Amino acid sequence: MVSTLEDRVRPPAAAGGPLSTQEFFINMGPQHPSTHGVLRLVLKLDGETVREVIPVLGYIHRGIEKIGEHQTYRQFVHLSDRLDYLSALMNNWAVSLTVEKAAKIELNDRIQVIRTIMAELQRIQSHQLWWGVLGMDLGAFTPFLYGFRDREVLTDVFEETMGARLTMNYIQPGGLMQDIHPNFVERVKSFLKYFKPKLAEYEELLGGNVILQERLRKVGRLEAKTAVSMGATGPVLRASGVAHDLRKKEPYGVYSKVAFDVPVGTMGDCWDRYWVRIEEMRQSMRIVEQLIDNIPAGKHLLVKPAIVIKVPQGLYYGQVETARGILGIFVVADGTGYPYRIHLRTPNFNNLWSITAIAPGLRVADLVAILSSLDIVVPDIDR
Amino acid sequence: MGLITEKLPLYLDPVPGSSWFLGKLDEVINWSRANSLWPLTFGTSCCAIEVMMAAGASRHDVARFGAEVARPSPRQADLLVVAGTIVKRMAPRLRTLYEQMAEPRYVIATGSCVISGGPFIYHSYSTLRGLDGVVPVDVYVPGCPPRPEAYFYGILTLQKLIKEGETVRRPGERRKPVLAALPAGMTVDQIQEEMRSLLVTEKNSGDRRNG
Amino acid sequence: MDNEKLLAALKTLEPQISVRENADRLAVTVPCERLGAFMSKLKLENALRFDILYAHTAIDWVAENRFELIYILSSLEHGHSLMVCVSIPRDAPVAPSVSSIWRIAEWQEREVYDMFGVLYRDHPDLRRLLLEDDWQGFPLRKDYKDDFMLEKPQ
Amino acid sequence: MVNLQTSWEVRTLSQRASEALAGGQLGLTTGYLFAGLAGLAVFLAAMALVLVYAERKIAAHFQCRLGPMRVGWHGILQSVADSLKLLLKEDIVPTDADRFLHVLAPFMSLLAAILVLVMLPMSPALQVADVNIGVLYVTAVSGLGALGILLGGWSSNNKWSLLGAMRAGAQIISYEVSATLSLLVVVLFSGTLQLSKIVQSQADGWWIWRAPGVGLLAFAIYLIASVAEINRTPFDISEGESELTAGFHTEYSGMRFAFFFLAEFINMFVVSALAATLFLGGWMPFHIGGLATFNAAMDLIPPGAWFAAKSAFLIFVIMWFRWTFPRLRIDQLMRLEWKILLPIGFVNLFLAAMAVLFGFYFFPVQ
Repeated sequence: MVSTLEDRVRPPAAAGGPLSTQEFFINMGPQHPSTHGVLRLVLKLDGETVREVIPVLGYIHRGIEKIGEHQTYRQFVHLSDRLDYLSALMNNWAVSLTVEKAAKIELNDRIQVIRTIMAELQRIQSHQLWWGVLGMDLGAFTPFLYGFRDREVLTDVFEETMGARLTMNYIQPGGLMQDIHPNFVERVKSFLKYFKPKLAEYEELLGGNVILQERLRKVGRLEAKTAVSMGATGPVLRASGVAHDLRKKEPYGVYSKVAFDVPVGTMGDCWDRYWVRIEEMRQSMRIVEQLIDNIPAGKHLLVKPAIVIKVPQGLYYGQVETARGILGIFVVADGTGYPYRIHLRTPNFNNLWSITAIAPGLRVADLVAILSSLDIVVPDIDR
Repeated sequence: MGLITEKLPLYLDPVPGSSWFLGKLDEVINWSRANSLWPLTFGTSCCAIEVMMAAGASRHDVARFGAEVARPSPRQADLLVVAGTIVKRMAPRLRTLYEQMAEPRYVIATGSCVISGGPFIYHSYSTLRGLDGVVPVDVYVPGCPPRPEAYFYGILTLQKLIKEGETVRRPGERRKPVLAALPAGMTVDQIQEEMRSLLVTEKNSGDRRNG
Repeated sequence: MDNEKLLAALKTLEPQISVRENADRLAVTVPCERLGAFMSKLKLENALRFDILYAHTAIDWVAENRFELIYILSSLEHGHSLMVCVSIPRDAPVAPSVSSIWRIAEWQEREVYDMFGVLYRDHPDLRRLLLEDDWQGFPLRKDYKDDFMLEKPQ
Repeated sequence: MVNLQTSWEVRTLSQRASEALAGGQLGLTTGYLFAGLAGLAVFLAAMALVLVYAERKIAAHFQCRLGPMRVGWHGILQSVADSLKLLLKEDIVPTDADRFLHVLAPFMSLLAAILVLVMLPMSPALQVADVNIGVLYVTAVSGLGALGILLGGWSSNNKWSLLGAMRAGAQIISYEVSATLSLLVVVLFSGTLQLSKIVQSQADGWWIWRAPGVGLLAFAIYLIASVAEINRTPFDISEGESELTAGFHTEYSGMRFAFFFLAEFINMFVVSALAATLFLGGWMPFHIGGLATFNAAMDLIPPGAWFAAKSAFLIFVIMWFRWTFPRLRIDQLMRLEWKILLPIGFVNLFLAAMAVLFGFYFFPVQ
């Protein structure tokens, strides 16, 4: 009943005849430049053509769910940073959201607005990095540096308020770690002004390139039905034509009060995934623009910092739309300050699975494009 | 090339005045090794973003130190930057990567996870608590994740070590690992000693913040 | 569909279900042997159409000597969501696989097998997902112990 | 029109050596030979160092950063440090590799690049050898580079290397066809295969604009095809980092890897220099037929400088490509060659033949 990887990766017997070809297995990863970390894909290749992809996970499985059982809810926030570190704030928010819902903590408008602004800024930041890395994976190194150049501007904004560049640990159950920095509003505005022309430049440099379009268009098509069945969420699902965005469907924060569109693809190919993310950056800027001028006054933390938050007994599931899809936090509480069990439904874990459906029949080079367009963060898959 | 680094000193040793020449040769070789640290494209988690990516990007630009030529193949790399958590399953693979690198090879361990296990020390059944058991580490760069500037300090420390340490006669000899954020001439043991004494005085003097 | 209507609809599908208390959304407990049929109805029934399986995991109730399998379902079309719970004995943890209904379940069930040792009937490729194939024990069980793990000093 | 055949007399090193031999001056003969060899070696090393440094600096400035800064003034000693380190690094031959071929392959690659270099007319006085089938020789010898890459990938006994080598083989051989076709256009116009004569034939204007349209088109095709031949972005699929780890040289380390590295940069120079020679007049100054004063003014700049400037410009263009474009996929690469470049090349060659036949180009040879 239970099998092992060796059973799966038996090389096929060579066919007879002097000029017969043979399929072979090859390891892509755990150390490979385009698997974005320590993901391992076992490929069954027929020449350059991929016949089968077997993802092998666990090269960065740290056992966060087990550690989480021994951490208070507030302490768990800092572990959530280290899941998908490119959307650390949104991960913080997911934990906070679930705990607040369970412990029935009501938040004021200031906290909600700041959280929303931060989450959208981080969405932009995450997509900037993705854009650069996509270019690098497809052989153009320069976009990577342009993406990072603009990302640094945003990193500075975060650093000023939160004191950290990557793992911020900022949003916590009951509010925010610190209040925003006095310069925050000004700097965000100047960032928006700076980044708008840059986004147009992005599209000129990479999006308008014939080679890039050749590499992405009609490559790695993911049908809407398959995408849903495979549990894909976020830009991957939306590129397949399903307008499922938690910010619209189950609004949290102040998303119900702001106007924004959900970009939806038609083909579900890599180009659609590219386009959806570029458009999402634009929509995120639109959201921030609406909120940045009227951040309401109020306290930034409603629960005393020293208190261990106790969550009443029960099963709670809260989810947030991160830059890569839906992050769900499933908490089994037993009435103490520690969760009895905590399960993380991570977006990348579910998004990656769809590669087994779309990669067969394509080339090795397409596999790189697909991985890039799925925007994988491996620690988020392995937890 | 074994000819210069291994055979040459043996042949030259009996010749009078050769030690001056070998010393100069040492200097030149170590200078070239220190200034051309090509890292392996390898990152496991958060630290990779800061140390491999942001450090190489326009703002910080690790290329200034000649360390931007990231090689995807371990055969051509000089520097293994272990950026991010190493778990039980990855450890043998990391060792393989290290074995595949050509001498002289150096290891920089960045981030709390590879120094001690970081936030995953307790109750984790798979996270390794420190990298020292897997590969010999030359320089540690603390931080969670360390800033790119901290990584630069690590690189500069390693450059200094190479310039001082390695000789033609003893190629690739390992030294005791160094914590990058330490002042020159200070060891980890000294720091720990100091911490202990600080803790004692803190207890004795009551609340230090007020007094 | 609000929760009462949903529950009524579910009751007509499968009379043996009971409501599981203490959950933040509608949660029903299904007997293990009825799970497969119930789940495929949830997906196929036009009025319900639970087409996305957000999460599947298990809880180790070690004191009661049982595992509770949790399926968190949602319908993109109708917008309602549901938690399905199944109790299986801890010493013979076998459950039917739902990977033929939602393809993502194949991975999620592999993860539950990896972490809890729950065996799934009719699973196409049941093997460890995150840990090595030769790993001993199932780490997310409450009674899991190994020499490597460090307890937090008090 | 000035008679340029006499004013631009070419004396290659091999010619001088044989003249000295005929005159009985054996010392002078060996002197010339050694000068040729040593000059070539120094030139190779210097060229590689300069090009590697230039590549890193140019890339850095494209990407809003500084590039090497710490080793010497603005990092000019960076490539010296790199090459010294690479030479002294441990040399690994994998256990299961075919030892002999594994060792041979990098030399093969480098050799092909050097052999072409021998033939390049850098200035009237600076050319090692000049045979009357120069163009044929260059196209034939540069094909050896593909052999080096194929051997290297195959002998490494690594699947990624093999994939990279197979890609490189298919790619280089395909694009050789287009490159040669566009070289033939110039051969048709100048009526010779000898490289120095081709340069001399451009005394009234470079072929890129003297042959209306076809010259420019041939130049464009040659540039694309030759960038593909030397495996640089957007055609670097054989060593595409993000796909094949390091492609055919995945298993190479230390000195042997440095040779592949060196060959890549020498090849880049060779390709640019060849394009400059055939299409941009080589060492010939910028002339417009009939404007004697203008031409004389242009002649004040030494021919070597003209050659260097033209090659440097083309090298810069190739680097520009690399830091701008993404990479093509293998099947798209093949489609580009066989379905687009090759037909255009044939039509272009036909048009060129017509132009030559009817004397329809600027400043026809008297």
